Amino acid sequence: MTLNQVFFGYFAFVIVLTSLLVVTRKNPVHSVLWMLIMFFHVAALYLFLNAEFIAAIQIIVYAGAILVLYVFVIFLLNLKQEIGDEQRVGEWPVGLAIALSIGLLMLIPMAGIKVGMMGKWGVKAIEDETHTVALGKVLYTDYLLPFELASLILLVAIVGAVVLSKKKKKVEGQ
Amino acid sequence: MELGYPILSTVIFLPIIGGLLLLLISRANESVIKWGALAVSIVTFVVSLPLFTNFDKTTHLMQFTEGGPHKWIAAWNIHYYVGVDGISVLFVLLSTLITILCILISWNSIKDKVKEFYIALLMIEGSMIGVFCSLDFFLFYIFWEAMLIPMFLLIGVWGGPRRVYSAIKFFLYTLVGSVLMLVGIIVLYKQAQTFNILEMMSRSYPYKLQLMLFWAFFAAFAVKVPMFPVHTWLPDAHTEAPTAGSVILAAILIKMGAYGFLRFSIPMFPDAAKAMMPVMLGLSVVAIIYGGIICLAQTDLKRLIAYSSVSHMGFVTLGIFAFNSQGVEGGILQMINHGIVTGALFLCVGVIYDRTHSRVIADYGGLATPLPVYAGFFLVFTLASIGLPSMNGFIGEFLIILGGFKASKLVGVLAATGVIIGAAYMLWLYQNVFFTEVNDKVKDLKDMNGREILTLLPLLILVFWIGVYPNSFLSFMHVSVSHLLEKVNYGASADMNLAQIFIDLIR
Amino acid sequence: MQYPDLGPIMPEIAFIAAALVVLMLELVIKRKEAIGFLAIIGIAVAMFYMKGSFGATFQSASNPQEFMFVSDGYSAFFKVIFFVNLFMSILISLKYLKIEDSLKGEYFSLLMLSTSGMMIMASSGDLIVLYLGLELMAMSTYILAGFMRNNTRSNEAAIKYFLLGAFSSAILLYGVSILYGLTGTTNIYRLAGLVAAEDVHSSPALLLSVVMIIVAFGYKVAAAPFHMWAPDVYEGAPTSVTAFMSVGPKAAGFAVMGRVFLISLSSYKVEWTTILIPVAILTMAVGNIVAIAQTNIKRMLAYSSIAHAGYAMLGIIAGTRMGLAAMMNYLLVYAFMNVGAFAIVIMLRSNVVKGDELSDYQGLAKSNPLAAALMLVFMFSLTGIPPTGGFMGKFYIFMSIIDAGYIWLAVVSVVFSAISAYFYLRIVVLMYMKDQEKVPELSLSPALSLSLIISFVMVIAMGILPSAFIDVARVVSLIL
Amino acid sequence: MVPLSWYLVLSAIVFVLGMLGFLMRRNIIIMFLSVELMLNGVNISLVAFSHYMQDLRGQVLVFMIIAVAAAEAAIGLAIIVALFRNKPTVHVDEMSELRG
Amino acid sequence: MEYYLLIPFLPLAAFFINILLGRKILKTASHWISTLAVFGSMVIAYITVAGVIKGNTINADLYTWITSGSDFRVSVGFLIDQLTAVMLVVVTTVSFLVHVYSIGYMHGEDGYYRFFAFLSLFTFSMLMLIMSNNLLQLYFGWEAVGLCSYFLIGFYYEKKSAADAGKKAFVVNRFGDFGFGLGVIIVFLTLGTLHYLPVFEGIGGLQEKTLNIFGAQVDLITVIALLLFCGAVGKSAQVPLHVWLPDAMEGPTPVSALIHAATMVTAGVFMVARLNPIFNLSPFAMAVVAIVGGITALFAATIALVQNDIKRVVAYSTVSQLGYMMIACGVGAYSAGIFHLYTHAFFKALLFLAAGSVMHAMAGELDMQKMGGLRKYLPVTYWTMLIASFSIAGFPPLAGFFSKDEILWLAFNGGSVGKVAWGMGAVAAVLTAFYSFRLIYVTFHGKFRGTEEQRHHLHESPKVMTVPLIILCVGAIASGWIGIPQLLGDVVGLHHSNWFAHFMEPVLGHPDVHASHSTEWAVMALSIAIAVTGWLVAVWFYLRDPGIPRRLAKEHPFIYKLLWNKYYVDELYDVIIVRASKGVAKHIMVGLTDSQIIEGIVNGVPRAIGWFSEQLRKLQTGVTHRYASIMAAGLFLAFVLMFIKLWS
Repeated sequence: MTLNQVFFGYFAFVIVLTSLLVVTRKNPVHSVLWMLIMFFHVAALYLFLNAEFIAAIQIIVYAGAILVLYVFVIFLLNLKQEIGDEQRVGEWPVGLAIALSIGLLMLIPMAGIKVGMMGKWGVKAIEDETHTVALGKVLYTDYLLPFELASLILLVAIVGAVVLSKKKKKVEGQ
Repeated sequence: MELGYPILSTVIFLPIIGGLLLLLISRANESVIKWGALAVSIVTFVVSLPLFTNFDKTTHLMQFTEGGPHKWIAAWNIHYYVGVDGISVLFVLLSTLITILCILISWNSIKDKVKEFYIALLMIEGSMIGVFCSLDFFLFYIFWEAMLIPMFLLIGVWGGPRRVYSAIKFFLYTLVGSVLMLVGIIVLYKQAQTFNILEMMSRSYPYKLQLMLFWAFFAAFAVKVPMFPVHTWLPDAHTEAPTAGSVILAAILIKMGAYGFLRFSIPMFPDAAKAMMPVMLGLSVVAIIYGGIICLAQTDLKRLIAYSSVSHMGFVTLGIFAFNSQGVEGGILQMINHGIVTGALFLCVGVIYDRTHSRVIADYGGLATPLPVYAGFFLVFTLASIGLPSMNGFIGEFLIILGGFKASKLVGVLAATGVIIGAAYMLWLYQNVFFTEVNDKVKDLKDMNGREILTLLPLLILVFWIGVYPNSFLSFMHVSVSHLLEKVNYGASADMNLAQIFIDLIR
Repeated sequence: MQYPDLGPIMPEIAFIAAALVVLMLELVIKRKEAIGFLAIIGIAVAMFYMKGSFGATFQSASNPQEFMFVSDGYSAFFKVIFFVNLFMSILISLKYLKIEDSLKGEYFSLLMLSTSGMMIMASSGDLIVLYLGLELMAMSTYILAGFMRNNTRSNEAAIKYFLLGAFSSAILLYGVSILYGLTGTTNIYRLAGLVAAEDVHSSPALLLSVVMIIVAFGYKVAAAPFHMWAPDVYEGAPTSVTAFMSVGPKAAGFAVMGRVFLISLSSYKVEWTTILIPVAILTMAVGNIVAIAQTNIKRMLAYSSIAHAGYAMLGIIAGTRMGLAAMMNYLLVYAFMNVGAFAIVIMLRSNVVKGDELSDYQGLAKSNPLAAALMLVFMFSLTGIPPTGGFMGKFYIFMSIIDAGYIWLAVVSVVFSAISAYFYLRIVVLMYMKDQEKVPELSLSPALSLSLIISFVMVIAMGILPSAFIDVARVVSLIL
Repeated sequence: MVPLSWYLVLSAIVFVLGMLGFLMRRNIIIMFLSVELMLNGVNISLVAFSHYMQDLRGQVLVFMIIAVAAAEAAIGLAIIVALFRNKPTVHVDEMSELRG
Repeated sequence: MEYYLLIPFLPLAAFFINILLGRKILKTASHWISTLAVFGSMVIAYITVAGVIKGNTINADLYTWITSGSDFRVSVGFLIDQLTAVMLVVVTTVSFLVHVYSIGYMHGEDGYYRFFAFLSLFTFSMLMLIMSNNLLQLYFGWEAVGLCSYFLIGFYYEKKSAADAGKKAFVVNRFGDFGFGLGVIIVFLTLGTLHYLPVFEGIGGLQEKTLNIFGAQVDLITVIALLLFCGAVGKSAQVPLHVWLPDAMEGPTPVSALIHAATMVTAGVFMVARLNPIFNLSPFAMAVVAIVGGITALFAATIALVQNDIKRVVAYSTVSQLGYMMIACGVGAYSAGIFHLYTHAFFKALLFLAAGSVMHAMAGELDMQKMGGLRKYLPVTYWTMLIASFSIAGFPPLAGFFSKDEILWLAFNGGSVGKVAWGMGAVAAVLTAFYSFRLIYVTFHGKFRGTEEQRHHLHESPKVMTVPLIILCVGAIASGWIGIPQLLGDVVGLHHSNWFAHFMEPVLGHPDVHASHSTEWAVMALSIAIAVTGWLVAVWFYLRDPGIPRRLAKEHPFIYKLLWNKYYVDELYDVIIVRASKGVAKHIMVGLTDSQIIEGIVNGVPRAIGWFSEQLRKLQTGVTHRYASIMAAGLFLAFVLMFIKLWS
């Protein structure tokens, strides 16, 4: 077993463990925190896969922005009382069974995948340009359209957030 | 043949356009609407008359055809193509005539949503005629289905107490049947690559396909006829519909099923039709007897007549599937006859229903005393329904039984029993309504007025016209029917040496 | 560095620009109806550019094979459907939102952004673009569903739609990732050749991927058993949004289904039909059968829309050019008739009457014969009775499916079609054959009337003179 | 060298755990988190594929997914906030006014 | 101009005039139209008959009635030969007399115009029947007379029994027509035509042909003959379809006289005679005809013994006499049958009209037990009726004697079947004499047993009624003289002994007689003895010792009840046909198949779908997890399906 594999084993173990904790903790705040740990480990895995930029945004965007948003909302909603309630839906065994069977069915095909054709961005090519530059090049040439679209989606998100969470207007004209 | 105007399109679309024009008339002007509808229907009838006078009886080809090469939906090779032959021409005339009578009989009885009523009626007329004229299968199907909508409304809006149930039942029953036909049509199209009926007929199809398609079409046509196990919509629909609705149902609409058999099932799937002959004959006989006997237990005037339709239409299908010229011609003539007679009977019931608002036989009795003229009319139609010689029913039934007997002795014998049963229930009905002591409820009723007499008179004349000189109608069919039978590969040779064949059959 | 040719994508650019303008102007314009009008101008502008965008792809300079965006007749046809849907939805919204006290400028820009998402989906040449278009459309629709934010039902609709939508996107992404892993590309057209390769074709992972993609698309078009959200969301969302949602995202879903299944996975047809056929049957069954028990018209129309998804799916299953044309034609008819029906539903919503219970329709023929007559036409069209467009649509679908050899499937679907008559007829029965208890006060507006006129005329026109529409659909279905 | 299949199995496990959470938990926020888990599962496989195929497309997709996830979180949380104002609960099974 | 066309069409015109104008315009003057029309056709008929006697038979088509296919062609046409001529005389004469009689009898009735209209229509139909030259037109007339009979029986339609009787007559006849119609069809199918002459020519070629009926090979001609005979059984009220005729007495008496005695009911006999070339070729069918005739003669006579209703007695006597005619046809003595038909028309019409006269006097009373001693009040009626009774009983030299004697004689000669028939006929003859005189004695002799009011009302009928009685009485006496047996020689001076048989020979042929003159004398003597016996018994029972009948009834209650209830045939039919079919209709068809089975499916499927819909609806709980789980389950199932597909 190479060192790489040992490290992978560690990260994988932590990722799975924290994932499990995320979906089982009663207190949403705890879940968010376990998730944070998981995100760091995922980012570390990305580093293994020569994807430094992705690892960075995993931490910056996911951990830094999204999760913080979650925490805000959780505090905003003040869910103290809810924590004491039953956390699983009544039919949870059904959900469990279905999810596990899907998981079982997925494992074998997933493990057996043979990758398709090779691209030109080998480790060497990326290291030559650094990952950020490489990804940037691709993003701004071939993937310009998706990139722009992503911005549009973010715009929608802004508009949506404003529209939906604005406080009730004082009734007009009365 | 040159008429100066496209006669069939005019006859189809005049009522439809007339109906649309009625939309423009204000709801308040009821009398304008009525007179307008009447005018449209009369003009349509007059316009359709050249079909009778100018028809060339010496050819089996389609006549008065229009729009042959003109494509309607090019992508699917669909044409607007109409025409009539000896089989269909009489139904067009019957439709135009019956509509006038329907408008007349509804004159005072429809008081609610008057405008919609007459529009619906004219729409039905247009689509009915369209069904009989279409030479494109797709066009045919459009008219066939389009008719459901106004008919559904006619039953459901202006009908009796259980109208909603009956209307939905009618609609679903017929829809289920016709969607299966739709699949059949498409499968046929896949084979023939055209919807042109004449071209479809000129091809031959593999036996298995024929069989499959025969049953697909059977679903649609048998429900419409209605044949035995799928007849139960008919009593409800006939009973609950307003008079005009019952008349149209009885006189025209249920003919479409039998017409469909003649126009499509038999010429397109001759082998399957021949193979299925015993089944069809069997179902027809069951319908004749079952429909007849069940009449004996009816307590509702319209329901009884409705069940009698089942029996009479059994004769029609029997004749058609006997596959000999007597049977088929008798069948066609019987369709006309049944249209006239049952239509007239429903008109008659409408006359009395307007006065009493009751359909229960027990509410009547002794009507002949206060309403002698009415009794006379009803009597004539009753007797025509029984099939008395010199009236139209006899000619049709005799030819059918003759044809049926030729096809199968047992079937002929059983069908003939229908004649006995028919006499029993119709006379029972007549007796209970018109004879015996005068019921207090009907003592002071007024006899028919001029409008009502005018409504029934044309049918009365037709009853005797067909009965005494049926040739003026039968002559339309000869060539077309013999052509049809040649197609079934049965007619021509069988007819020429019929006695010999029968003796061979006897052995 | 070469500047890419923006020609193919000009309609989208113009349209999105219009959406942004609308979003900005909302801040200054007080009369919100004017914003609706602006949105319509946006449609007109986009339509103007669409003329020049035919038959081209938007691609990067570096790799001509890696185009992201296809502007062909197929997508153009769908864009027309989206525009029709948007246009009609705007027309029916104006009065309704006023009554609901939710008339805000963002509403129109969100409708437009959602529509641009659909346009991108229809035109996507790459799974990445497809995903983003889908998300753009979906996110806007989530917001629209919850637009009446003070209404718990609207909130509930939004949350359900959102949760399940996110769930299905995750599944889609997993499918896409496997496809990517197996082939090394995400381009829809290049996938076609790669999937056909022996070792990819026989890989069980491909099955996994296809199933996941079917599930995700099935969710978007509300096909059973992934339809469960639809009735709840349709009922809870503002009625005008329901009208919008029941046509647009569905059509967009079919657009991408057509492209992905018939191009990328065309060599895998035997396998995906194995799933799609049961799904289609189940969809028709659930849609038509459960609709019978409904008492709320929006809910009933939701089930009806599920059922219609089943019919449209038959076009995909046929897998031929004809099937595709049939599906497109069907969706166009469906846009008109469904929005028309919703227009009537909206018409019944007044300050006093909620208007979405079936019993509200009682006696409509008496109090408002015209509205009843229009509803009658729409109902019969949805049932598929000639001479309405609905019939022609269904006919084409059945024709294509039979042409492809699935006669039994056609029989099954016509039977369901007959069953559907039962609940559509119920509306007609209520309108025409029941006595009225209260006189429903209709909220008419010129815009609403216009939308009704358009849908009525189109439904009839497509029934009587379908040739033009069919020919277009046939021509543009040339992608195969 | 770590084989690709390890990453893929890991991604599948994370994905399924996310699904598990989604199907079992009644708290909306945790359901959101579960979706994020599922997306992370997808991301792991995409980055792994990308690496092993020496192709950046997968990473572009991951980039997009992260952006969309952010947007999704914003909208989703906004919806929750709006909902919570009208009905103070985060339990999704209590939101079943619409049914049948 | 074919003047003979006026014979049927004059009455038809009268019918139309009366039915259209009678109610509002003609009213009580309606009889003029009809009577004149019938008189006109009678005159023309006589002229035509004179022509026939000279040998000018007519066979001409008027127009083609029905064509179908290349082979089916039937015309409306007329055949006037010797047989038709006899019928013409009978029909027009009796019809005319009845018309005249009805003027008095029906005076003041509601629907006076209607009565005459239908009487004219009947005359028309009957004439069409006898003048037809093909089977289908015969069938037309056949049904049309039935129809008129229906109307006229139900003339007093407000009385339920009258309406019922009319319906019964029609429906029972339909049973017969059922067979008749099938017979016509088989004739067409085997011979390709329905016109008499070609049929008669072609029928010979069918000998030895058989028909396969459920596997059994049956002689074709026998089948045809028997089916055609079914019609005759119905129309001529032969056992077992005789039940309608006694009930038909609900109609006005002139109708009974015309339709149910003289003309329509004899149509069956006419038809068998007309189609004799067919029957002649089937000995079996002939035997059936003879035996049915014999049974009918005997059966009806026994019933007539105990009936009290004056018209019913006469009606049963009619049935019985029709049986005689059938016996004649069955033994091949068609001309004898027709001869009896012809004489019977006179004396039976007379009996009915006289009975009508009695009723007229008794204000509608029909029960003989309430009459008695009417002789002095109704002398004309009494005497004419008495003569008619002697005639029917077969007293020489009255008309009935010759015709009946000829039948019995020829039956006696007709082989073993004929012998049996003769036996039955002879017994029936005794009974005939007995009940005929019973009628006379109970009605006209003894004391009046009616109410005081009735006695007050008793009076002889007006001239318009009695004159026809007298004319018919002349017929009852003298009409037989044209057929005096050869044995007695040419008594009347017609240049031919048994002129009638000679006249009919071209059409009907004549049976071979091999017996000696002495046998014939013996049989004739026996006939007379029989008649006298019957008469004497009646005299003894009803004039000498009126207690006997009641004692007999007491001693043999079973037989009495059986006869009184007409052998329970009506009740039997009621159970096995009327009730059974109504029961089937009500309980099985309406109650089970239609409402339960077919409607069960028709309504059950939607109901099942509705139920299913409700169940599926419950799946939609509104809980998001449920939806997600179902989605995921769908995903899972799709996987499984795919894998199964892949590895199968």
